Amino acid sequence: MTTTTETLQTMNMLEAINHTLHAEMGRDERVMVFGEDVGINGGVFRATEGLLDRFGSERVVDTPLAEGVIAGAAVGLAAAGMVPVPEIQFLGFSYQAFHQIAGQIARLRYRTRSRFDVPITIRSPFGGGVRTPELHSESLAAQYANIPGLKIVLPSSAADAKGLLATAIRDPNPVLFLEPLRGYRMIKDDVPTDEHLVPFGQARTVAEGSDVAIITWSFQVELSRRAAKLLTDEGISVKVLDLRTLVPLDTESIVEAVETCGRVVVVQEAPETNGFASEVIATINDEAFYSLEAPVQRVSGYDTPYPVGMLEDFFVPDVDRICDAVRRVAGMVT
Amino acid sequence: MTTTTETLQTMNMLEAINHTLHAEMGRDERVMVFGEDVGINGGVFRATEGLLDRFGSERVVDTPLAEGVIAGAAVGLAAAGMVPVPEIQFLGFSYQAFHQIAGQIARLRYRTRSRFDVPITIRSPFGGGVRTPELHSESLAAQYANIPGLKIVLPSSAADAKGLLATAIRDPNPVLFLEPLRGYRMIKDDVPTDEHLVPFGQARTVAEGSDVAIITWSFQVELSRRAAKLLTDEGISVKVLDLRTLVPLDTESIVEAVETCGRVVVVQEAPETNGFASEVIATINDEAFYSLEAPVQRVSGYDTPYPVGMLEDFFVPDVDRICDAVRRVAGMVT
Amino acid sequence: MTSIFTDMIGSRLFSQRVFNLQRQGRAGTNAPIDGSEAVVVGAAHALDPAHDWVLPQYRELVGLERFGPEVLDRYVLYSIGHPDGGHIPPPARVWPPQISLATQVPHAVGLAWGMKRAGATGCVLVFLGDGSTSEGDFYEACNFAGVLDAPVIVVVVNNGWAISTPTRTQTRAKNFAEKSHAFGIPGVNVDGTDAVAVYEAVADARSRAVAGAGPTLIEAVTYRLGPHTTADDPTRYVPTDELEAAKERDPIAVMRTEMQRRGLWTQEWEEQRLAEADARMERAVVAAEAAPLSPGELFNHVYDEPTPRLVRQREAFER
Amino acid sequence: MTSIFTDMIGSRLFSQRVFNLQRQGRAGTNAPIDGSEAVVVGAAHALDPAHDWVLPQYRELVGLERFGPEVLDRYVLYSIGHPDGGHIPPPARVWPPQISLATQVPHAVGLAWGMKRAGATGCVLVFLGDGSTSEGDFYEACNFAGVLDAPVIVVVVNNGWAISTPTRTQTRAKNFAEKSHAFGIPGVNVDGTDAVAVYEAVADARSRAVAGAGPTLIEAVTYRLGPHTTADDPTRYVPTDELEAAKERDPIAVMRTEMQRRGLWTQEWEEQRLAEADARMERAVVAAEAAPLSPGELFNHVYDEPTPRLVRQREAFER
Ligand SMILES: Cc1ncc(C[n+]2csc(CCOP(=O)(O)OP(=O)(O)O)c2C)c(N)n1
Ligand SMILES: Cc1ncc(C[n+]2csc(CCOP(=O)(O)OP(=O)(O)O)c2C)c(N)n1
Ligand SMILES: [Mg+2]
Ligand SMILES: [Mg+2]
Repeated sequence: MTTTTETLQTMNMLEAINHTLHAEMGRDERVMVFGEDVGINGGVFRATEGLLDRFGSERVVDTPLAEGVIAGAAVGLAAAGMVPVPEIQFLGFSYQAFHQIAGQIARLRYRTRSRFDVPITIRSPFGGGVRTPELHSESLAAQYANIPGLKIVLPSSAADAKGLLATAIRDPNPVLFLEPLRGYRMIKDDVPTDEHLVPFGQARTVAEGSDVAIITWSFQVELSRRAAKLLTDEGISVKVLDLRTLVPLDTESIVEAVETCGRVVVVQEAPETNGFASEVIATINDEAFYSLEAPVQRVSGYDTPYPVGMLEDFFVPDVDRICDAVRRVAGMVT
Repeated sequence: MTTTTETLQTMNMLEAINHTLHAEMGRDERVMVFGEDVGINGGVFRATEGLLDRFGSERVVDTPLAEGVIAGAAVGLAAAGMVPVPEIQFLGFSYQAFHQIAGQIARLRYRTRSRFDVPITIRSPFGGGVRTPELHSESLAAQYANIPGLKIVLPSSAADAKGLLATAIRDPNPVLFLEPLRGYRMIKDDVPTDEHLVPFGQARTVAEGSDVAIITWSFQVELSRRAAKLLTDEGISVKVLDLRTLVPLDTESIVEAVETCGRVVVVQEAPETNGFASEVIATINDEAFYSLEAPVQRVSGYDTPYPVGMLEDFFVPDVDRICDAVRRVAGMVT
Repeated sequence: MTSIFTDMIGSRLFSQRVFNLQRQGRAGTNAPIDGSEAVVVGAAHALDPAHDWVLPQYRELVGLERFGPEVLDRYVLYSIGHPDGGHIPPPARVWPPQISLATQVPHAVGLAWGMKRAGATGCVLVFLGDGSTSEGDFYEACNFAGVLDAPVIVVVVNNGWAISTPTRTQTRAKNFAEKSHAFGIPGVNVDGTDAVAVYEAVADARSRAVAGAGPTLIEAVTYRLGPHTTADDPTRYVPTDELEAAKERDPIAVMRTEMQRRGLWTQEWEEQRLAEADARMERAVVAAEAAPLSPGELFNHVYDEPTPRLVRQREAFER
Repeated sequence: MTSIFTDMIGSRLFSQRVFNLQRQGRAGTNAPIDGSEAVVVGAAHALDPAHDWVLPQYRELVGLERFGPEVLDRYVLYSIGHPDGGHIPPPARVWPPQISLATQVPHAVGLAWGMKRAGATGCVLVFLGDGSTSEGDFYEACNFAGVLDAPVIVVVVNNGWAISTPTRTQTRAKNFAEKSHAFGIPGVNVDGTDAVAVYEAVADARSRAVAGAGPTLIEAVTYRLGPHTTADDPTRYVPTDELEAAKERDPIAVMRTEMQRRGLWTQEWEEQRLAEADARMERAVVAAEAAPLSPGELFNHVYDEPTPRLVRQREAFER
């Protein structure tokens, strides 16, 4: 299903996002990028670098510092026939826009019975491990996952960042496109330079294995991949499944992973209580209960606010904690 | 643990809440009630009736129409030594205050290492089935449950409304006190008129049973109780457990229910994906997996925005759907 | 002038009919227009329904007949709780009611911004209440509109109350037009009981907007003559003398007097208009109550195409 | 005047030291004060540290030495990422940095409201940046402050920029003091490079506040002389000529000239003050870097007492 061509180029995730924004704005002149510091500064991480020069200040707009109206204006722009791609500078500040995202954007199609398409893609970096100030690192996907009408997309590779972002921008539904801060420069892989679309709702198998399945998304895919490698040496064969999109959810691939391995670890960076891992476990309960050989293990952030710098590494799941959970579910430790 | 006295009076839930606000404001003059229409109008449901007359306009304050600053001002009031009990007129409009509730109130103690106590109780009605306009009926507890630092309290009886609200107001931590609209007048029971405190984190067994356990909270307790009655006639013995508080969660009682019955239904009104039922299932997975005889059944709202009046009854879980789920988990239907 | 008056008396009649439907258990909570007729109808008549958009709060839809019959027809559907009530189809350029107060102001600004970028002729008018100006959305949006020079007209319908909260509890600002200083845009204060004055203020603002001169904030001052909604008991808080004084300036009476003065009005003529409005409303109610609705509609329009999980839920639902 | 100058040069030195700590990998992202010294120190000197509260944004804590040594000591801890950095202990009446812009304004209004109710003498001063005025929280809070007659002083530090966004992109308002019209409260525009002018404006506002005359909005106009934060490259967007012109009005130089004119300044004296500041900062850094921290602190202070789930998580963590 994934459309690719032959030309590849190694990019980090940030470059892939920038490259995709250029391509999509070039492809469709209805696409508009706006937000705080996205113009002359090219975004605080340079994700929107070069867009203002190339596409002009009608389509690439530095806004006042007000997330509520950044999100809210996207509703009106969509109704005017535009394809809004607003940036929320850090996901923690999407709280200021929560009433517009959860209360309005997510419901516009439903409440108008599709009078209006809502081709809005909200891009926002998030996630910890890089010593950002308070409220810059929070993983909030679960808080949005309980809001019907949104799609929630979390790329874990540069190639997926391109393929999923292009799909998001072309999707007539609102998409939260959540970019892992820690992966911006660290994650680097081969990206198709031509048209490349990754469909939503199709998980990606990152490592094959048959003893334990790790189900995860975003930067935790990278950590899980590393854990899987280490565990192979211990003789545990670990499958790593990257969900890619939480909504829509690829239940089939989850079921398949449970059926193959019988033992599952779910890894998330968010706090444990009601993080999206809970939904994965509930879905397994619904669809693959009888294939489980042991309780699913959760590896999560703790039920504390995201802590300040010196405590961060204790909060964020790491390779060790993932390995421990895999060993635990495999019955190698108790 | 529940402190009660002998004098009882039959009240509906609204009366119990009003009675408790009177009692708590009488007990502690630091308590302040404020919000939209809470003063002269006594609240749009009359929950705050009589408070303005009795305690004066310094302590009972009609505010401008701005949920963000209603919640945000509570932070400052708390720091000034007050005990703020703001009302958000409907929980759907807490979205406008999400940045203050999730980003500030929930974290104030943590980020100041307890320099400030945060004895804030946000009262708010929610829940469907009564044909309110858009955004008045949404069940949003799950979106708050992933935010560490909050306590989330949902009474299902008038007596609990009193006991839990009094506990909330005296708790030095922020509490979301969520009142089921549909139960305001419909739920009526005996309420102790003197001091009555119900501790947080202790579920209540509403019906005893041994075949299937229904785990639920808020108005769904009433529906589940009715379902349990009907099912008894079919020969299914159903236990109903009212969680009362989602945070803190009474894991022990959940485990006990699973151990007793082996079969479980979780009922919630929120949309299915990542509703709090998912966390209950994940908790059962963690703590009582080997006691499960069948997958847990979820009865939920659907993954649609809360619909308008004519579709409401199809969305909201009802006694029939609960009974079906119980029969399914009991293996009586497939 | 006669067409403004016709729509004003029509709007009050429509509104009363919807109010009564609620009393009969045939409609949900709704908010009568009484007192705001001149603001809504006056403003609507200054706009071009073929090019301009209107984003209402919730009280105004009965007064937008000029924007096409779809508006009222769908508003009746909306009031009885039918999902199609939220879909006001083209060519009507009117959005459905907004319940989450002031959230429509950012939408209006975005729409105006998009129209400007698309080079569309026309502008956007958004209504909000005096109480709703206290919400952050109002300020954020007006401020952004100023920066964008967006062709948007923000009309604050100051009817003295936000449910039980009087304007003096909303703000210490001298008046709501003054808030325009915060955005660097023109602020206009107009008598909201005088439809012609409202018409002129909006017509001016519209000229500026379509000429590229940016947004205008208009405060139209009137008084809420009825309860907040079907669920409200205003006798708890509205001072009788204040209400009685306001009734002296009932916008319909004001205009009737003026028309009489100009020889444009007869009792008969008004009765005929009311009879037409009544018949028109009757048709809308009959059509609305006959509108089919399948329970499965619950699952439509969440996305353009349902997710697999929605498909599964729908299947379970239909069993 | 000399004590204001002393704190101003101290604040710049402290700020530079924290900036350098980041460069050496010893501290996290931080925002230098350069250009705002006169606003922060001038305002602080007009307050009564025993009765008044200050709620900063994030750039101001180095200039609040007058509120007690705890402020800088904890700010250094905060900058190196130690959780105790968020706890500025009594008697210092200063809140920790606020990262979520403008959310501190509602807090300040609530605090002032509570103090008023408690009959406390004193007032609350809250700082926010020009960019932060675009957030709904600023408007909602100032509007409420007006209604409450709350003893609060809202100081907009207009340093010309919000990261790369210049003030003309924030608003079309004539200036930020003008926004006071939206709230019906006094608005004052003051030269933020002139510490004495700031001092006087804040002193006036304070007199009104403690006399029960309500809030004041003060805009202090200055220019950001450094990068936004350690993570910023202002050469991408700050026009060189504008920056050079602003440097002519460096608030420290402005005050030095004035003191010289009055015979209150010598090179030696300033060097001595700087040496003291340097030593004081050195102590703060040494203490901060020596502050113990147990990983288990992660779990403390979520609630007054941990929930059972937190206890379980902590036990798992400690294994
Ligand atoms: C965000 C939000 N908060 C609260 C409410 C509840 N509410 C409905 S109408 C209303 C008063 C609105 O007053 P105003 O804006 O003056 O409009 P009016 O009803 O007077 O036309 C309130 C508080 C709401 N619908 N939305
Ligand atoms: C709610 C919120 N949105 C966005 C940001 C990201 N951000 C940090 S500082 C800043 C600019 C602030 O400008 P201003 O208020 O003028 O203060 P200054 O830094 O100039 O002192 C931005 C956009 C944030 N911290 N909080
Ligand atoms: Mg009003
Ligand atoms: Mg600034």
